[in-house]
Amino acid sequence: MGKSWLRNYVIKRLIYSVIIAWGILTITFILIRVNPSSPADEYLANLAATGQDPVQVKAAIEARYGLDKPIYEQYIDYMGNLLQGNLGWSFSTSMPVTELIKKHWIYSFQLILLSSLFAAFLGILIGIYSAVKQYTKTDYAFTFFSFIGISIPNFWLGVMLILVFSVQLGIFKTYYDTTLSLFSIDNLKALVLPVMTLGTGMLAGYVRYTRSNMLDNLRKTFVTTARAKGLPERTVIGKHVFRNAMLPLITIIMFDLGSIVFGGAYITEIVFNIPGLGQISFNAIFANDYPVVMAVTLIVTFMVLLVNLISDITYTYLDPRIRYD
Amino acid sequence: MKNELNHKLIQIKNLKKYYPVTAGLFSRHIGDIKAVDGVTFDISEREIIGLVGESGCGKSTLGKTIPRLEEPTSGEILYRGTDITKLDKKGLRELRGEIQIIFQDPDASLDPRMTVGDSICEPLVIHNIDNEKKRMDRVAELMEQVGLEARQADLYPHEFSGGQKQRIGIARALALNPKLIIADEPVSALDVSIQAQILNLMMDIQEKFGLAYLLIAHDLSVIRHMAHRVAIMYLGKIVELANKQELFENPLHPYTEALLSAVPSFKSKGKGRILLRGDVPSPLNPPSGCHFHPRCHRVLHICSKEEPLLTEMAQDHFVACHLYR
Amino acid sequence: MNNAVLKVSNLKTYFFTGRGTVKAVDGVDFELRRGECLCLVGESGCGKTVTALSILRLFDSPPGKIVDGRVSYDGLDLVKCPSKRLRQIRGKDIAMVFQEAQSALNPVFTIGDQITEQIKLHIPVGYARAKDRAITLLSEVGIPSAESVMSYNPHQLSGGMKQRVLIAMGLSCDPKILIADEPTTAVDVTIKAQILDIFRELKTSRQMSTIFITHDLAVVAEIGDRAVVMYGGKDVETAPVSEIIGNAKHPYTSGLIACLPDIAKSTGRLTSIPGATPNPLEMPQGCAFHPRCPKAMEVCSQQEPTETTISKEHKVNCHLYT
Amino acid sequence: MIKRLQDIIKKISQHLRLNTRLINYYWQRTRRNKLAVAGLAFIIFLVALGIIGPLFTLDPTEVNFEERDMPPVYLPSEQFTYDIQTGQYTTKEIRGTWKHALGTDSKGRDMLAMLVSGARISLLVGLIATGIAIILGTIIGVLSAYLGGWADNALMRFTDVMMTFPFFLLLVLIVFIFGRSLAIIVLAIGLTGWTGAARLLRSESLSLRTREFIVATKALGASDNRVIFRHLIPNVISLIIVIATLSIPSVILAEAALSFIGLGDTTKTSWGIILESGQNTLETSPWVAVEPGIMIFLTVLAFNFLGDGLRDAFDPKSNI
Repeated sequence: MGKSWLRNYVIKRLIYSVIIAWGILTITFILIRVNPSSPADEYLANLAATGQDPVQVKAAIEARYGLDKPIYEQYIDYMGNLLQGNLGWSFSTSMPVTELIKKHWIYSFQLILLSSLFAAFLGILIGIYSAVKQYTKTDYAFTFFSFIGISIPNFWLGVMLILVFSVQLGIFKTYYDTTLSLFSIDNLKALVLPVMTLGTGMLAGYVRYTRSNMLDNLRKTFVTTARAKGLPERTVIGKHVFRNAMLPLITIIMFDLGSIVFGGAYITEIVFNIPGLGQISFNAIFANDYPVVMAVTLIVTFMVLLVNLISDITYTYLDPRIRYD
Repeated sequence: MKNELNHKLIQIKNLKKYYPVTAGLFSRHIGDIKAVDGVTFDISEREIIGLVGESGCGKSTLGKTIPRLEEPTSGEILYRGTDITKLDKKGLRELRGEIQIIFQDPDASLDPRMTVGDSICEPLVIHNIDNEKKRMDRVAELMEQVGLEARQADLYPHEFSGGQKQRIGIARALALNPKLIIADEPVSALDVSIQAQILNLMMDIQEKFGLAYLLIAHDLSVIRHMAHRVAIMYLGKIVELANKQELFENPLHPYTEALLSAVPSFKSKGKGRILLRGDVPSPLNPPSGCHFHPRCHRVLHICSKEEPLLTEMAQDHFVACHLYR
Repeated sequence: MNNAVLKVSNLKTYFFTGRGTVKAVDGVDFELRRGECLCLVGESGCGKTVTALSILRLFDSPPGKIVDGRVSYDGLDLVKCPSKRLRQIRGKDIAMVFQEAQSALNPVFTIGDQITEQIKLHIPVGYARAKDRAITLLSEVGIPSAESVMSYNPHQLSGGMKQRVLIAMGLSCDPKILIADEPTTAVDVTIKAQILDIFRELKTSRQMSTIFITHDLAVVAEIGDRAVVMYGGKDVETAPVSEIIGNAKHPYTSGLIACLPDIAKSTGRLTSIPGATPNPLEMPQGCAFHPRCPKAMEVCSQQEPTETTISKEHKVNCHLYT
Repeated sequence: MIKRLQDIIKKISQHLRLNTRLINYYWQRTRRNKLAVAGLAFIIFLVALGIIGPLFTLDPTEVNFEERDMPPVYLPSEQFTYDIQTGQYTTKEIRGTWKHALGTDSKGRDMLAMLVSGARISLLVGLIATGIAIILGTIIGVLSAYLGGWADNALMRFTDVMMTFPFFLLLVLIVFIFGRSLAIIVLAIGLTGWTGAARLLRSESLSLRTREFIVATKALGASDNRVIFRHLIPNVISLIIVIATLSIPSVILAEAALSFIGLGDTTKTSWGIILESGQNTLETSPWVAVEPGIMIFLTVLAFNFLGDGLRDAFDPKSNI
């Protein structure tokens, strides 16, 4: 019964995810295509100097990218191509969108991965410590700092970090150096400030979530049972309490992983000039380069849905209560 | 007394309440939880009828189905001859003044954001009885009748103890001069010394206002003090129904016997107790034939095959058991 | 006296909360004798559960703290002994069974994990032996197909079954003392009878000393040897159960007995104790029971009563008898 | 619709007036949390600053190149100047004047005046956008819970889509396409930020619907209207207040982030706009970026403190 239940559940969720992704793509498509300006405008500015007839040029460009067709036809074309795995052609960079993404995804990926690991690891540790030492000075201090962490605007934090560590102290560069090889110490060093910028808010959030979840579970009777068995406090906290407190944390960490891609990471990439997906989609919006915007939206949505699915499945494995419902 | 009992207040005929259960990819209907499964009995004017059963036997659902707080699946509920199940919205509203409920958890049954005076007054407002001034007088009168002071009307529920909150619930139920009060485990959430106060109060107001009670309980000792007649319920069905004296002195159904002997008492010291095997089965998948047969200490061959019907064995003593065919 | 296995004297456990000090246990004395079932009786908030938790120092600290008293077990004062030593006693010498089996079992571990964890902690055996022992224990408390239940998670069992699992867990290291905190309160009547039967069985088969906490005097009458009646954080009357039922001295005890709806007799109004249990933050002066007491005298509101000996086995804290 | 809304507001205010004692009770509980009180005090100070502050400060839009890049009084700054005649760089220490206590930006505008008028704008943005989001969220959440069935399903699936949407990308798209005016920004944040409130209010209403006091009211013969307006809404108001308090800071942050990446309304001096302009002169006059950042940070912190304190005060289980 358990197995077929899980299969049904995954199928249900996948169908559901496809529908959500489709909804999001459609909204994005409509939003971006109601925009009166055209990607051809960019060319026109350059071509005006060469003396060609702007009207003709515009028409030619629009015809080449299929922009002269009615919007519903463009929509059908786009969806048709998408189903064949074709993400289209980027107008502003003159390359296939797939190529563009292949070139840039790694920068976002490393930033997000490192920030999440940093935040989750440290946040959970501090959260547990704070909960176990509830009502002590250390706990109050951690709680206070976690408030500061969630309240500090991350773009401002980035600017302040640059101001102190790069401008004043000269320890780090003020921007991210793309010439560094990905798996090098220098690259890690270059990522310290961006990871701190993106990670601080997450870290503070995890401290708060971990602490309150640990406290909730510390009050439960099964903790008293565990202590009454004679278990050492380490086992009581590390095994009985943490295993229960971890469950909601998984959902939150996973949700963050999905949603920060376009909250904090976006701005962090701009502050430190990191050429990740956030940066290119930002440029694409300004250049009316809708295939890129659509592609990035698609990727982010896909990531969010995938991560949610993974977190739900993990949850059912870790929490036996859900498995049979 | 005898004479008054002959006026039927409520007649319930073959009442059923099923909750559908769904599963699988397309939420297929795979069965029903038969919470109330063909119940027939009646309540006379001024009668206290006890409804006894263990958790999950459907006694609370039955209580909520009578004033249609749960829509019945099928069957008839006649209130002084009119079928409640066929009433329209307006008729139902009027009826609900006549039938009131007292809940188990006095804490949950009062709106925490309303003063208790407003809570007691609310039925008068809903049914548009009296003007503001007269309503306040009535609230004061009701509060005194249940042993509270009128000046406490401005307090909020969190300022009262559990027993006092239950008194407030009773005052609210009395406001519309109902004919029937359904009391769903009215004292089981209270301390022992408070239980007696509330039970005495309930007996006083029953006599004073000529009420009928449907007293739902999991424990026969409370019923013994209060009820005129007793119905025993097991997995959605009534298995025995008799006058109190008759039922306690001459229990026929093996389940009733077991229930009677299970109650701890000062004298018995657990001697001669009938111990039932196992737990109450799931109402989604009840055992075949007589639902009680897997736990029965006097089980016959036929019990697993055929369902016994509720039949009158002695005068006004009904039992559903193959032992008495 | 020398057959006392546990002696609690002048135990005081206070909780220091933001709104004031709650004197949950305020000077409790009793002893538990070898092989007996001692009942702690009282209503909610009387301090019976905190008393039990205090024996093994299991209450939350902070805010709770034992401010005074001794718990003597095996030549040791459990109030002051190092926590490492106390942990060796917990679960091994003194085991506890809690009221709500639903929340007393960890939802994310299997029944087998939770029982064998305790066995392996105190007895030097391997997993296989621990598992065998757990299965034996589960069948002993009446769980059918104990072997498959081992791999179940708590939510797959009914309330009665969970309560049995808890009892099996308590018994798993052959404790000398079992403390059971309202094990029959959250279950149905027929299950309650089954659980009481298990306890009665245990008493004869294992000769175990049990502290049984309950609010139900009928349960006390059924399985208790001696009882300690508690009110407002204090023990008000200590006597053999037959004395408590038949010859109660404290007005609170007799009130409790009188107001119990007994299945054996019918009819009439119940006697009731007026008023409500006191707010633990505002305990009445003098005897905590005096505002509800039908026999209250002037001295009751001013002075706390001290222990009076009625007979060798019967002690009461009430001004009526001084 | 509007009449219904007026009705709701009338009923709510009537309820609130009746319940001054209840409000007092919750105030007493909130008061025990010192951080929450500090947060509230700072918010009151900010509101006062936003309302009457501009009367006492200089004109925040007045450009004066004579007095550009003046440091604040607390931070003397060194200025490099290139002398055209001698062709030499000279270093000169300049000190702030009390006329421009918090310094000036690269156009010589007074920082204090800009921050004070920024308080007004940022608070307004926070309040209005949160208002839109909360009203939308409440309507959708409570409706969804109360209607149930396919309506609930449709509303919740729509909420899911909106929730999965990369929030900031959507914001950037909307603001880029429809123009960088403050009105558009506020609308965009309000129209995209209601999903969390809707979810929370739906689940809260669902759990309230089965609570015994709601069943008891139905048993008295109360109409759906009465149940919703006299019992359901008053009981979710505390949750609404908490959600609102905690979403104001995220709105302020979102507006500042938009301004920061160059999508702000440059005709209004919000804190985000000042911060963005300060980013270019980070090396010469860092205070232009530091000061608005501190204001944003303190405001967000104050709302978070207050929201957290209110949540504890409203939670019947918490023992404060």
